Amino acid sequence: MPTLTVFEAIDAAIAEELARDERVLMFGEGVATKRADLVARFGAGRVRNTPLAEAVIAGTAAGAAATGLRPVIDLLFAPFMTYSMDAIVNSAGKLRYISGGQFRFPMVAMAMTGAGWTVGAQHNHNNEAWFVHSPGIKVVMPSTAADFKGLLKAAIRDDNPVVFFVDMALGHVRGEVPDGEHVVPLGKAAVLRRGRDVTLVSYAKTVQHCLDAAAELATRGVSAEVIDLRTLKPLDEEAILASVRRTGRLVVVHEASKLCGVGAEIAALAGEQAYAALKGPIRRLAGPDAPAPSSHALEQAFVPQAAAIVDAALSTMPSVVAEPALS
Amino acid sequence: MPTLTVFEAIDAAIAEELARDERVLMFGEGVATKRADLVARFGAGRVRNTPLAEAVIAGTAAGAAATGLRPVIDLLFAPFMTYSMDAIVNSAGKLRYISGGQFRFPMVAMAMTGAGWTVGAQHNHNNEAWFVHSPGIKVVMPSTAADFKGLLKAAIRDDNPVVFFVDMALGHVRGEVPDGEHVVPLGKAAVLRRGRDVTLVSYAKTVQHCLDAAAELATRGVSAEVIDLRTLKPLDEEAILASVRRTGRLVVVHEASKLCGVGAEIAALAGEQAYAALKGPIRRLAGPDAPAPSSHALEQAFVPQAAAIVDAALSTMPSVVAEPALS
Amino acid sequence: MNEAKTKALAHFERMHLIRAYEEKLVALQQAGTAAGTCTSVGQEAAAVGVVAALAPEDTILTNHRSAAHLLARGANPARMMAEVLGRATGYCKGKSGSLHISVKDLGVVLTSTIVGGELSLVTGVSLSKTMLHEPGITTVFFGDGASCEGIFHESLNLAALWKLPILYVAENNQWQAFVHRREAMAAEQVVAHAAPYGIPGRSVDGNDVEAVHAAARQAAEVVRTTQRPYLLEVLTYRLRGHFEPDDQAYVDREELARWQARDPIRLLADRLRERDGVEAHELALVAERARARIEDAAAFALASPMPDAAELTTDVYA
Amino acid sequence: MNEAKTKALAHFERMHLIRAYEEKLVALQQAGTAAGTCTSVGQEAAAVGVVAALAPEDTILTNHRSAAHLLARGANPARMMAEVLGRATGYCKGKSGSLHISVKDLGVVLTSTIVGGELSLVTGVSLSKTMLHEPGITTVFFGDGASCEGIFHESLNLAALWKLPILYVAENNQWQAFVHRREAMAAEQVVAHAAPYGIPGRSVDGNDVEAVHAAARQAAEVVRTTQRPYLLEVLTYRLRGHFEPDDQAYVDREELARWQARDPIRLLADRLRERDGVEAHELALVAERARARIEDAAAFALASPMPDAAELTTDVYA
Ligand SMILES: Cc1ncc(C[n+]2csc(CCOP(=O)(O)OP(=O)(O)O)c2C)c(N)n1
Ligand SMILES: Cc1ncc(C[n+]2csc(CCOP(=O)(O)OP(=O)(O)O)c2C)c(N)n1
Ligand SMILES: [Mg+2]
Ligand SMILES: [Mg+2]
Repeated sequence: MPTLTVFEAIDAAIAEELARDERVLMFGEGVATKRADLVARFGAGRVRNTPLAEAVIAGTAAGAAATGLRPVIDLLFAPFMTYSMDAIVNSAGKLRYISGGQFRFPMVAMAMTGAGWTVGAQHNHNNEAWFVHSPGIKVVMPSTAADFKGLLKAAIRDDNPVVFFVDMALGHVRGEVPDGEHVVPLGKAAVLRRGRDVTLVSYAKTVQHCLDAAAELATRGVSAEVIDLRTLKPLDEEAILASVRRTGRLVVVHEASKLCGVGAEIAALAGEQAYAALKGPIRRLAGPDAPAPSSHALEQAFVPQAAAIVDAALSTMPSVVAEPALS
Repeated sequence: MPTLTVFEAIDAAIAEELARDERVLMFGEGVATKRADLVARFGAGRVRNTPLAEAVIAGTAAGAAATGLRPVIDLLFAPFMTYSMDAIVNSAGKLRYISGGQFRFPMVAMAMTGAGWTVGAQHNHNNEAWFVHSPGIKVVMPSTAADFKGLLKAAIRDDNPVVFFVDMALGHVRGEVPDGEHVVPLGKAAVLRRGRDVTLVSYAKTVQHCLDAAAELATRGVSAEVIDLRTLKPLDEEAILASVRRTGRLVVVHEASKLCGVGAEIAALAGEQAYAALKGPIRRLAGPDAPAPSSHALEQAFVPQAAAIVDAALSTMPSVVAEPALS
Repeated sequence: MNEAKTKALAHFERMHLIRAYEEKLVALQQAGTAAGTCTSVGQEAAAVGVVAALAPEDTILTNHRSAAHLLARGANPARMMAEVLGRATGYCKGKSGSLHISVKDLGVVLTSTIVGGELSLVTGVSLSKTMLHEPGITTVFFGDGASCEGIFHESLNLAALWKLPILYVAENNQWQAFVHRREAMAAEQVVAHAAPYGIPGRSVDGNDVEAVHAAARQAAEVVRTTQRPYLLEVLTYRLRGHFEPDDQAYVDREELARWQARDPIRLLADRLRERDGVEAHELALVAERARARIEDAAAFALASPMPDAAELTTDVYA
Repeated sequence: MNEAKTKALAHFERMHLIRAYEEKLVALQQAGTAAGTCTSVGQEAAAVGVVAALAPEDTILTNHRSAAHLLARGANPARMMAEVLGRATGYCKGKSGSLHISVKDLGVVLTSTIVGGELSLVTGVSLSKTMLHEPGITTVFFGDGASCEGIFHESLNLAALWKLPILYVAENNQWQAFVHRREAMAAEQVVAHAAPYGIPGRSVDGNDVEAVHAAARQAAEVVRTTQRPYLLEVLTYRLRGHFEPDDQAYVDREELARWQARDPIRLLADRLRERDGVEAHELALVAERARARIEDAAAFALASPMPDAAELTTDVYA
C-alpha cells in the first residue's frame, strides 16, 4: 500500500472525484493557486479562486448544489466559517426541509482547525459541535490518511451538505492508503484497538493520544478499546454503545471545548442507553472553555494528552485507583 | 407584586438600565421604531435603528463594549445570528483572551426563538448550544417574567458578552415581578419544585411542561424536582448535581435539537460527577434533528410536551415501569 | 386589440390576482385563521412587469415577500394558500409556511427568508446553469434592505468576476421592516452600487407595470447577450405594513398617501380606460374573476389536511 | 534642517525599523525559531505615512499585517517579538501571537486576524469616542481583500448613516493571500465604493511616504472637521509572500520586479539624497541603528519566559 500524508490523501481524493464526476468542482480563496495542477487537468471552470468572501463562497456552493453541481469548497480555517453560517446552516442545512424535499445539497465545506501551528484563536477553533447540533448537515473529522481520502470521497458523493474538518496537526502525518478506489462510508466509527476494560472514544488528533494511552494502560494491566469516530454526524451510536456495554467504562477525548461538545453527546448517549452496563463514572477530557492560545506551550496544554487520558481511564475504575472525591 | 408579561418585563429592564447607566445604549433593526418611548426619554443617540446588517450591528456592539459603552443589541430572531457569528464568537468571545486581557466586552445580544409563531426554520432555531460551546460568552434563556427582567438587568451589568434568548412563545405570558430593583444573578438555577424521586432539568418554555409533568407525576406517587436553569452558561452545575445526587434520576428537557445540546452537557455532567448516586438511566427529551417546521401541528410536535416528560421520568424508574428494551 | 392593450390587460388580471390573494390572507389573518404574512400590496407592478419579461427556462430566486413573484410566475394560489396555512397540500408540505415558498417546477428555487439569503444562493444557481449548459438566465428579487447586507456586495462582486448571467432586481419599496430606507441606507438608490463592479444597471418607476416590463425586457436581453450580470432597481412602495398585522403607526401619513395615489393597479386601470378605451365594468369583471379564483383557492386550502406527524422528520437528509 | 527633511528622515528611520523587524522575523522563522508571520515588507510607507498623520488621542484598528502600523505608532519591538515568539512578556502575554497584537495603551485596539473583523469593530470604537465625548478620530487599516468581504460595505454604510468620524485606510497591496487583486476584486480600486455612500475618498501612491502622509493629513483633517468618514486608498505592493515561508512561485516576476524597483525605502532614500542632500553613509547609519534596535528586541524576546500553564484559562471572562 502506498504511504501518503494526510494532505496528499486529500489531494488524491479531490483529483479522483473531479475525474470521476463532471459535476464536481472546487473553489475557495487560493484554491486555484494552490492546486494549479488540477486547474491544468480539469480546466479553470472546475477549480477556481474566489474573492475573499466566505459568505458568498458557501452560498454559491449551496445554490450550485441544489441545482445540479457537486461543489467542494475550501473555507481555509474553521473560525472563518463564522462568515458562512447562514449559507451552511440556514440554506444548505434547512432548505431541503423547508421546501418539502424539493432540493438536495450535495456539497462539501472543508476547513482546518486544531492546535499545532500556534496561529491563535482566530485560526484555531474546534467548532465542529456547532454543525453536529445543526440539522441537515453531516460532519466528518478523520484521523488517518486512509480515512481522509476515503471519507472525503464519500463526502463528495453524499447528497447532503458535509462539513469536513482537517486537524492541522495531522496534515503532514503519513499513513498507508489502500490502492485504487477507496471509499469509507460516512457514519461508521473504526475500532482501532480492541479492549475489555474501558472504551476510549475520540476523533482527529487525539485518537493517537488515546492509542498512546491504551498502550500505557496495557502495561498497567488495563485493556482499553479505542474508537475513532471519524464521522461525527451521523454518529455511529451502535459502535459506541456496543463497546461501552462490553467494557462498562467510557472516556471521551477531544480537543474542542467540553461544554456541549461531541464528548457531551457521547457521554449522554452512554448514560441513556448503556446505563445498565456502566461500571464507573464517565469521563470527558476536552479543551478548556477558553479560546485557543497562540504560544506553543499553552497551545499544547490546551489539548488532552496521553498521560491525562491514562489517569482518566484509571479514575473510572475504583478497583484500580480511588475515584476522586466529588465536589 | 405587579404582574407583567415577559415582553413588558424585558421593556422594564431595558428602560431601567438605560436610566441607571449612561453608558448603556440599545440598537438594532427597528429598535427605535418599536421603542419610540425610550427614544423620547433617552434620546436618539441611545436607542437607535440600524440598517439591515447583523454582522456590523454585532461588530459595532463589540467595538463599543471594548471601549467604554455597554450596548444591548436586538438581533431579532436567532437564525439571523448566523450573520453575527464572527463578531460574537471571534471578536466579543475571544479578543479579551487574545489581547491578554486588555479588553472586556460588556454587551448583550438578544434574539428570539422557539416554536409558537409558525414562522419556520429560518426564524425558529434554538441554537443556544452554539454559544454555550463557544468560549468567553455567557448565555441566558429565562422562563418567567421575573427572571426575564432580573436576568436581563444582570446581563447588562455583566462585563462579558451575554447572549440573551427570548422564547417567542413566552412573550405574552404573565408573571409576578418584584417591585423595585430586581436583579437575578447570572449562573444560578432556580428550583421551582422540590422532589425526591427524579430531577427534571429544563429552561425556557419547556420548564412549564416539566412543571405540568411533575404535577401529573405527583398523582402517580412520583415526587419530581423541577430545575429551571435560567442561565445556560455559566451553568449552575452545583444545583444540578445536588439535586441529582439526591434523587438519583435525571430527565433533561429542551426544545433545541438533542445532538450536542445543553441536555447533552447536563447528562454528561451527571454521568461524570453524580454517577455513584444514579439509580437509573438518564433521559433526554429534545427537539428532533430537523429544522423547525412551520405548520402549527408539526411545530407543536417538535417540542417535548408534558406527557412525554412523564413517560421519560417513569422510564428512569424500573420499579415503577419496566425500562424500555435497549436497542 | 393591439398588442400593448392585450399585454396590459394580462398584467392587470395578474396584478388583481395578487392583490386579491394578499387581501384574502389579510382577512384570514384578521380572522385568526392564518398566521401573519409579508404582503406585496403596492408592489404588484414590480413583480408582474419583471416576471413577464422572463422565459420559462429562466430561474427565479425570491424572498419573504414572494407571493407576487410566485403568482406572476403562474403558481397555483390554492397550493400557496395551503402552504401558508400549514397544510399538507402546500407547495412545501406545510413545512415552509409563507416565508420561503419554493416551486421548483416553475423555476422558483431556494426561496429564503433570511434577508440576503437569495443573494448568496443566486450565484451558485447561475453557475450551475452555466456549467451544465442549461438555457436561460437567473433572476433574483431582493429588497432595499437586503442591499444593506454585506452579502449583496459579495454577490455582485462574484457575479461580475465569474461573468454570471444574473438579473438582479432590487425592489426598493422604501421600507426595511420598521425602518425607512432613508434611515438605513446611505445611498439614495440601490443601483448606485453596481457601477464600481462594472455592472450595468438602471432604476425604473416600479408602480408603472409597463415601464417595469420594458426595463426588465431590456435588462434581461443585456444579461442574455452579454452573459453578465445586470442590476435593475424598481422604485416602489410597500402600501401595507411589514408583516400582518401591522398598524403602520410609524409610517408618515403624507408619504403613504402620495404612494397610495400611485397604486400600481389604479395607475394601470386609468391607462387601460384612457389610453386603450377599456370600459370600467370590463375592468371590474377582471377584478371579480381574480377574487373568485382566490376564494376557491382559500376554500381548497382550508379544506386541506394538516401534515402527518411523521413529516416532522422527513426531508431532513437526502 | 528644513521641516520636510526632518520629517522625511524620521519617516526613513521608522521605515527601516519596520523593515529590520520583519527581516529579523523572517530569519527567525527560517531558523525554525519563530512561527510564520504576515510581513509588511514593501508597505512601510503606507503605514508610516498614515500613522504619522494621526494624533496621540486617535485610535487605530488593524489586522494580520499589523507590524508596520504598530511600530509606526511607537510600539516596542521587543514586546512585539516576544508576542510573536509566544512569550509571557509579549503585549498579549503570548496568547495572540503575531496575528492579532493589540496595544491598548498606544490606542491600537481590537486587532483581529479575521479579514474584515477590524471593519466590523471600528464603527463601535468610533461610536464610543463620540458618545463618551472623547477626543480624536478612529483609523482602520484593512486590505483590498477585506474590501471584498461584505462587512466592508456594512461598515461604510453605518459610518455614513451614523456620521462616525472614521478614517478608513485601504491598503491595496495587489494581493489577497494567494490570489491577485485582479482575480478577486471586480472594481479597479477600493475607493470606487465610497461615493455611493456619500463618503469622500481618494487614492494615493502608497510607496511614496510623503504623498501618503500628505493625503492622510488631509483625510484626517476632513474627518476631524466634518466628523464623518473618509476612505483613503493607499496603492502599494506586498513585496514578500503572504505568510512566511512563501516562495511567491505564483507571483508574476515582472510585476514583482516593477514594484521592487519602487521599494518605498529606496524611493525615500533617493529623495533624501537627491532632494535633501543627505549623504549615503548617514542613511546607512540610520539603517544600522534600526537593525541594532531590532537585534536587542530579538534578544529580549528570546530570553523571555514562556507563559505559565495557568495562563491557559485566564483572561477568558472579565
Ligand atoms: C438576516 C435577516 N435579518 C432580519 C430579518 C427580519 N426581516 C424580515 S424582512 C425585513 C425587511 C427587509 O427589507 P427589504 O430587504 O427592503 O425587503 P422588504 O421587506 O421591504 O420587501 C426584515 C428586517 C430577516 N428575515 N433576515
Ligand atoms: C475571514 C478570513 N478569511 C480568510 C483569511 C485568511 N487570510 C488571511 S490574510 C488573507 C489575505 C487578506 O488580503 P488583504 O485584505 O488584501 O490583506 P493583505 O494580506 O493583502 O494585507 C487571507 C485570505 C482570514 N484571516 N480571515
Ligand atoms: Mg424594502
Ligand atoms: Mg491585499
